Amino acid sequence: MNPLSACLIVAAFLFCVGLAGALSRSSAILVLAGIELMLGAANLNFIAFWRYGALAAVSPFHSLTGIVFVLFSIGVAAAEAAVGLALILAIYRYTKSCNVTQITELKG
Amino acid sequence: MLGEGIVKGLIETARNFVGSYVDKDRLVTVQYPEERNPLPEAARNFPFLLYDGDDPEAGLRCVSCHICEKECPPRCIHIEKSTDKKPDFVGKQQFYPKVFNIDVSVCMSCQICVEVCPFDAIRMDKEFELSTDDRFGGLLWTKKELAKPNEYYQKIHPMEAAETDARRAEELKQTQAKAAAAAAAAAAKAAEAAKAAEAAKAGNGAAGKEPSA
Amino acid sequence: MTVSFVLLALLTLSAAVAAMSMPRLIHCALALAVAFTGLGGIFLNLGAEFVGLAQLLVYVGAVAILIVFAILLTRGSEVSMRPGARSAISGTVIALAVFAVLAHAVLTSGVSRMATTAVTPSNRVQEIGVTLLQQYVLPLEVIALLLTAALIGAVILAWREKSPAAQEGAETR
Amino acid sequence: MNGYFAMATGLAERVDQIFVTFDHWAVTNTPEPLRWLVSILLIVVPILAVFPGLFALTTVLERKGLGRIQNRYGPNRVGPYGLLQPIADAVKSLTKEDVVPRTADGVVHYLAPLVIVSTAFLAYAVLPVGRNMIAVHLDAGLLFFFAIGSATELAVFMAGWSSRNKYSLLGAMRAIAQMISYEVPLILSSIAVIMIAGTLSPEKIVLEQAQYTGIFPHWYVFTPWGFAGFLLFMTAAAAETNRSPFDLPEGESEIIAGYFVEYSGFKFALFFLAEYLEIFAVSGLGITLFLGGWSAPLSFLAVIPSWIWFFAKLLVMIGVFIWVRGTMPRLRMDQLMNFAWKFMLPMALIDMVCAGVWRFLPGGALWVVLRWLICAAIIVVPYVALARGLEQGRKIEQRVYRYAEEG
Repeated sequence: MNPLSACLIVAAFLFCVGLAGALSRSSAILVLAGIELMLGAANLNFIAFWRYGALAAVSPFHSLTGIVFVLFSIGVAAAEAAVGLALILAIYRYTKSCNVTQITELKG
Repeated sequence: MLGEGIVKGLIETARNFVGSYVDKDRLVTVQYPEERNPLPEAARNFPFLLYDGDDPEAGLRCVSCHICEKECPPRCIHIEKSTDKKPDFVGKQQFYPKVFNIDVSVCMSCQICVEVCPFDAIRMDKEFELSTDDRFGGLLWTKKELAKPNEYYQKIHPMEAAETDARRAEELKQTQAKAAAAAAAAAAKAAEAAKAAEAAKAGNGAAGKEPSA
Repeated sequence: MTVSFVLLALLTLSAAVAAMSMPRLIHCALALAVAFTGLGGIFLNLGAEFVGLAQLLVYVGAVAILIVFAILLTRGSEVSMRPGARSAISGTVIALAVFAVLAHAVLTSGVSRMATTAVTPSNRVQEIGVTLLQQYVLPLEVIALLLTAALIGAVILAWREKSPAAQEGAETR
Repeated sequence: MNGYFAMATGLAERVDQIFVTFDHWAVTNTPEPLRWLVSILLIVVPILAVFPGLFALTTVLERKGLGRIQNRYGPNRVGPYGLLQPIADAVKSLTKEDVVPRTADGVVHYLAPLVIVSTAFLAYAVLPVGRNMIAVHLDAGLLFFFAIGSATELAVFMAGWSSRNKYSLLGAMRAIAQMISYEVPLILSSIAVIMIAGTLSPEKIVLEQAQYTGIFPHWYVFTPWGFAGFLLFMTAAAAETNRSPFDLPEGESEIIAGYFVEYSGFKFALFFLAEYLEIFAVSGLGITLFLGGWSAPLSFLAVIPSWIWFFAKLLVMIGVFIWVRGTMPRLRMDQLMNFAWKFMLPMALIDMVCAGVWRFLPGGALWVVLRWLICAAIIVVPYVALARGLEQGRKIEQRVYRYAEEG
């Protein structure tokens, strides 16, 4: 196992931990936290490929693609967290709960 | 304009800062153990016992009447009366306290003992540096620690002491006068008796001059 | 694979597991912050200085705090996780299955046999800035727009009409 | 004559680099397997020794200074001029009982002071305290500083929440709201410097400023945007470190002591230490960004070692903090938020615009004056407008007592 695949395994495990949390926890906030963890795992993949990938030594332009993508991803994750938590607050104010199993109004 | 007040305030505090180094009058703090403000005349905290003369045993004014012990609200005074008697300042034979204890950790400085004492034997002290490392024994004052000369009283409470002294001098004078009168009366009586005896002896009943007091 | 990488990976993964499995929400949030810190540490360990620090700044400084605030503002809705709940078991099973597939894919693909370079590729901050503002200027602007929209959207969503107290809560974020 | 001059400058150079030379000597003279340890220790130990020492000194100076501002003596009993007071304080806090509330969350309660102190120490890693004297050569040093600084918010929250005390929770929430609000102008005002210097590395920012025209240095504080940025930065820094007049999170009269009510003994001392360490760190960053770091204020004063200049500037900044603390009353929460979002944030943005204009205006002979005037106008006009806007609707009215005047 080389460093790259070690990083990828760690990222995969982190992703799965986030996935398990998002699927099994009933608090909406923790679901969001799980999604953040999954995004973090994806970022780790970007960084791993930037660090060890084949493109690393090719050209200065390509060499920074991984980094730049992680930066964008962090920005998107921050925006997602802000809007997601604002949504949770709004829902909480309406239903007095942020348990995802109880918010069933749109159920057919 | 925003910031104007801030600058004004900063200048004011800077002036205080510099001024406190230049002008000693600005610093109102009294550096306590080295320098201390004089206590006001009426300052008081815990009682002490007065004695006249030089001997704290012989001159102690207290006659062990127990009034202060009974009046003391927190009951911090403990007195044991003597069996024998000693003469007080006017020469009358009085009991004296064999034991006189005040627990100043209990005393509440109410001054009631001073108010009720008919013998001007107990007064309030000004001493306030009483800290001790012995929690129980150190603050239980016995007769020896409590007894202080009248001169001390005159020093700490001059006005009060003058008033007390004047009263006691008057009392002394009155007692002496009474004693003198009594003595004179006794002498006159004795003289009269002697005269009568003489007269009886001489058979001459001429009345003598009254002795003046 | 160095010792520091292993330690950081263990820290990150155990904190992540804790964050997803602890009964109290606040503990989850704190463990999540630790996991994010560990992830930032891994980035730093891999030589991505700027990204690692940005990760710390955004995730620990902002997202974790945001989550903590949200937990405190939605108090009383704390639902303790029942370990035997159906969703917990099925979620864990699904996640493990996904992990098995991913691990299998990683280990059998050409990636794990690839020769990796030992030197860290250059990533000076200035170069990142130049790349962002030349090659990726359009995505950057889009991200800026997205963040602005998210900011305004979050404020409007969290705005409580009646009491002015909510206004401050919305503003702080 | 020339020879003497060269010798003097050589000597000054030697003294300036004395710590660097010692460090190098010590590392090269240790056996190979221990080298990494020695080189780490030589970085960590001075930081762990110097700044807490400075903290001890500052506690006395602050109390004495505040005393003098209020026409008091301040501590003057322990040791000469009361200078040994911190030792007495340390002994006291070490021997005090460590009380932990029964309902507190033990682990988090225990970790909070440790986290806050360690993050406060980490921030010093990127502060250049002298020429070639920086712990870690990070290309993104400023980002590191702010990233580490943002971790203190979480530690504050941990302390406030784990104590199970409504005052500490309130204090923590106040602190976090305040820190997040003021982090924005703090970072934005330093972005102006980053734009001009073109780097995130504190070392290079200082090197950029350590040049002289004639005898005058190129400090950023001597430019319109730099001056405004410096004031904004230091104001935001005071708020970021919960320093008076922004010390609402620990307002004694309102919420007792904020998030560390339930801490006693040495843990409380750790909070106290962390607070001062943050003040030093952020002041040091302000010095690095705007006041030329370790560079001498006039070119011929460069014979004095650079680290002396850094610490002299730091002491001046601490003095100013004490002065401000002795002057201003505490703000109200709404005033605090209004100030952050309605004044500091727009001013920081305008400052960035001004820095950009400064950067791209040509630097010819005539343009020097013109550039100055234009940039000053960019700063002053919005300042006046904002100040007027803030003051509007803040007329002092006759207070109406709802309950007190009924009876």
